[in-house]
Amino acid sequence: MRQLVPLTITFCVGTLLIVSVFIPPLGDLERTFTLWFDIIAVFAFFLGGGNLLRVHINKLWRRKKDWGFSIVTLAGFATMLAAGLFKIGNPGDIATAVDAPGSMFYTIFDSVVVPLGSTMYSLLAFFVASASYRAFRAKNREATLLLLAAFIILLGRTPFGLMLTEWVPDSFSLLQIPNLAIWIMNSPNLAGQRAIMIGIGLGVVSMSLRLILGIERSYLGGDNA
Amino acid sequence: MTFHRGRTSSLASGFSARLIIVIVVIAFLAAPAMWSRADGPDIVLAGSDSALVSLAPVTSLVAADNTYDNGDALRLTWVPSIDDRLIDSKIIGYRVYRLAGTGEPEAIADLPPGSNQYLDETVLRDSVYSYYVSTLSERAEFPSNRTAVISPQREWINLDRGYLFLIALAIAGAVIYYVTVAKRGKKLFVRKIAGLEAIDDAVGRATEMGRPVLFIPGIHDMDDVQTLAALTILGRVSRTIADYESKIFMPVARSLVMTAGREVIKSSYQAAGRPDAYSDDMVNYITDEQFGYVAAVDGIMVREKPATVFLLGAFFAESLILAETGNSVGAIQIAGTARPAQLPFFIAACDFTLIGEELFAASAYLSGEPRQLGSLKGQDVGKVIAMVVIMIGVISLTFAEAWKIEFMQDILDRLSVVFSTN
Amino acid sequence: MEHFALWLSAFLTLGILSFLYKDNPWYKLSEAVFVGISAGFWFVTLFWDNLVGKFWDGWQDEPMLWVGAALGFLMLLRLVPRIGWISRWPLAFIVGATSGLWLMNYLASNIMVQVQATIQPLFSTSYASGPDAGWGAIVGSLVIVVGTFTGLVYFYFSKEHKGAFGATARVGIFFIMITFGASFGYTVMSRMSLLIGRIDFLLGDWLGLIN
Amino acid sequence: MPDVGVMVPLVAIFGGLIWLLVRAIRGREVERRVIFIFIFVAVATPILFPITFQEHATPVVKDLFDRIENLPPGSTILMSFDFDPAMAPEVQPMANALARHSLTREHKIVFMCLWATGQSLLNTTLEYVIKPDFPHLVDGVDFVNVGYKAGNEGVLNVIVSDFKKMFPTDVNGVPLDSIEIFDKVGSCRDFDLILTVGGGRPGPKEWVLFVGDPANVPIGAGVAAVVAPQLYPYYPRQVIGILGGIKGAAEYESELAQTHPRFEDMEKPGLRMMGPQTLAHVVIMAFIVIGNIAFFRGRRGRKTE
Repeated sequence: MRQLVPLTITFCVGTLLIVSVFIPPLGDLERTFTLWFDIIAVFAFFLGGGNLLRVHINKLWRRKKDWGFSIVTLAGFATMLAAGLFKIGNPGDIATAVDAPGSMFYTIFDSVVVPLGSTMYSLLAFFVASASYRAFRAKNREATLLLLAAFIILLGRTPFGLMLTEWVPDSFSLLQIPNLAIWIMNSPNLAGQRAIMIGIGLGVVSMSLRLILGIERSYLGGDNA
Repeated sequence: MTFHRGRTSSLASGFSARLIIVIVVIAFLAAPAMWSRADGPDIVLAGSDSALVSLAPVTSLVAADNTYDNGDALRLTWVPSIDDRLIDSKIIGYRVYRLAGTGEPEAIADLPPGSNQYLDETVLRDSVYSYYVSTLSERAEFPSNRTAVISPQREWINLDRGYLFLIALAIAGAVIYYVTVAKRGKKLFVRKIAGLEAIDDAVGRATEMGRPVLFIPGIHDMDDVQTLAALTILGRVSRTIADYESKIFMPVARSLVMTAGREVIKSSYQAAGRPDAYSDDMVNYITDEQFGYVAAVDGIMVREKPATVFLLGAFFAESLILAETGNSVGAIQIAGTARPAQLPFFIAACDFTLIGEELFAASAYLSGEPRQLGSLKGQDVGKVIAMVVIMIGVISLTFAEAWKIEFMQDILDRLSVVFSTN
Repeated sequence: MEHFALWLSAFLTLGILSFLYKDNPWYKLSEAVFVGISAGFWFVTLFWDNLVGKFWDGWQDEPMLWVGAALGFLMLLRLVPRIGWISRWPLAFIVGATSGLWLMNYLASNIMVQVQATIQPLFSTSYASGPDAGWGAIVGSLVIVVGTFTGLVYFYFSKEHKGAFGATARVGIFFIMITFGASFGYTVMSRMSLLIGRIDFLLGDWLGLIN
Repeated sequence: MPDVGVMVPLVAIFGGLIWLLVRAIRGREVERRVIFIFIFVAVATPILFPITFQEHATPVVKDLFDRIENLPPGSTILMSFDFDPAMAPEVQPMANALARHSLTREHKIVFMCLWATGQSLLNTTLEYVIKPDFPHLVDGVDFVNVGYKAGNEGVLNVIVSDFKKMFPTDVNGVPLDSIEIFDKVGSCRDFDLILTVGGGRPGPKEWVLFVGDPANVPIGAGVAAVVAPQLYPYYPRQVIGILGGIKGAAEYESELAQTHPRFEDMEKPGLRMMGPQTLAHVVIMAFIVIGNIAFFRGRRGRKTE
């Protein structure tokens, strides 16, 4: 019973959405269900946010390792809630958008979340370098192809690519590294992308069917729970 | 549960697969006859005289039901004013008027010169309307004849999507067919997938080292199929973890995923007969913010030093940040995503990577259950269909272009109709 | 105030960068700030956009939204241990909706569009211009067709990769590897510009070393 | 003439690389923090002490340049700013170079945005590029800013047949009907060229699908490096030229400076950023080579053990 109801819900909702593609009167269903999803997500946040509070208050209470940082997290969370829900410092009244420029909410976002986010993002530059050092090694044929393709593209994006191969006659201009780089992007790269994308499409169709038909129920605790 | 991986194959299943393909291909090529329709009104050039002072109105104005909708649109077509074809035309545009029932005319749209159609999506089903279109000059309007009254019709089936339906039926049908075949006890072969074979060892390693397993289900919410795929795999992985008595930790970026993840792990622990070992603390919500989440997970990685890291689901720029940090703490990493742009980073920094389709196949493969393996076989039929269509298309297009062979062009036209998506 | 925001930004930026050396209190502080503030930010955003914007302002026109709210409420029943299992119902709804929705979407956009895009002539007179004109274009279109075809063979699950089939699959994985190498190489470039942006901020906006 | 400030870090980088190479030949691996330091120095040095490289326009860039160069003076160009501040370091240099080039050829430009965040970046271009470089040009006569309209592809769908329906006035509230440029322009069909600068969605791809193809207007694109590969299939038929990433911007800037000497001394952020970019690329390539040497040495060492 505890599995039957969820499985039935999944089956009905999934089938309805598939069928709605072919039946115009059901065309609005997708939008309705998406709205429902958005609303459910807010309710879920009460659980998520509650969990965040619980974890950090617990850490603080028990004086676990690094409990001091929990104070910072809790303070940040509370400040943002207060600033946003009561629209502190918003130009105009409560009716203006919560993220109107000039509001406390917007200012904190702009001077804390934005720089932190883009710095975290910029760490990629370092990790790209360390990953290339380690991963691009001619261990076998596959790895060698990976290495060669990456190397040619990298060369093609620097002035050296042209310098190295400027002597190649124009009738073989494809072999000039910048052109070769573009060719690799447009042909073999595109082919691989296509195969991956078609495969993904089939994988999604098959997995969705398994879920809708209730064959796949590992997320409900497997077959005998 | 029995495992049939890597052993049996069968002649009969190969034959029926081929049969399905032949039938499907024939169906595609033959089907258009079944619902070919004549589109649009006949185009008749209006022979009205082009006066110098006044502008000619539009002609052949027809209001028709917009097909395959819920009865909420009407389509107008007309032949533009003959004056519209002059080089220094005095026409500045057209104005569409609508009369609802017996009411007053109401201007509903202004259109630029050269327009010859309009889709009115503001109508109600079961109401009647008629229309006329005025040709506009700087100073005056020159109305056309009114259309007959019409009311929008609701269609119950979208015949425009007939081919989409056929293709869906073919692929989904193949999946369901093999699921039933497998259910009847026929053994199906599925090849080894290295990344999935490694899961047991990876979890075992965590147990031996006494360190936790870290499971990252991507940064998208439950409305992404990749997250669902990650959760189905979580079901299998957490079952193994429960059996091995390892520890699992799963920080998430969405509250819904937290709830779902807890449900999955809890059920797995129950199924493994160790409900007491489960705790809600295994799954924690961090923050919805992409890089805030990444900052926290990076911190968890260097502090907890997990022995095994799973990175399965929807990943974006953070893929490499997470994978490199995991690598730096010496974890075995098994990654998988359906985002082609992020796969190279996982290939570079992880021990095993599930490439696209393998991510979605993983749970079925791990279950080893016949019906699930059957669905993988069904997927392969989809691949065969794709390959056959590509072959036929490429050959006919090449011949049609190079040697102008009409028959090939026909095949091609048919294929492009079949595979057009709207 | 603006001065304070600038210094705060710089302080947090350096805190995150310090992680590259090793985990340390400065990073932990930046992380704690980031997590707390961004979680609050998202809750507030969800609250105004979804709960107020989509539900509260919309239910008069669309009473069906109450079903969504009811499902959301069932989610909260997790907090009551005895009937917590009811929270599986909204989850089941979400699983069904996501599966149904994406099944058709992927079928159309990933399978049909990609298959159709692969259908191109192996050689044609129209390859007269562009960076890959001439024989590059001919080889190129051949490569696209062969690569897509063999790539699909690689993903084939229900046949052992042996013999001619295995060789084809191996060609397929070669193409996939070239794809990965190329995307990786290409992405390096835009990743660098992010770092350039941050260093520009530190050296220019903050320290004023760049004129 | 490179000064001491540049030479010291450069010598340090290349000296360091050679030292690591020697270590690699002996079969030693490099710790990742060492790689991080190299990347940081390689990026920071050219930012502090600008190093520029010579750039030649590749055909994809040259095609767009030639189109703007060869349009008869007085042609009308639509330019759309479809990006946000995060993307700006990469694509704003392109927008600036394209605007400079068009105005110096005496074309009329209509500026617009499909992204709300594009407005402030568009203002930056107007304020810091057009005002100082073309003080004689008049807003509303030589160029018009019609601003932003919400609706993404929907906006494109409308302006492809009727521009003024979506944008009845410019940002200052002046009706477009009273602006001379729009005497000739009723819809997107009437522009001689459309330039889109961006990289997300909506972006160049949507411009091609919703405007370029149906209205048969040439489109030129300036895009972030990550998106450029997705655009190549449209070149040269649907998109007449593409500036991809900082390199695309740098190529355009050097082509512009060569053809129009008055721009030789202008600020060239694309070329300036190519310095750190190139140096970082060189460092990464060097590490790939070093990594492979270390790997083969290490493998041989293991075999003999």
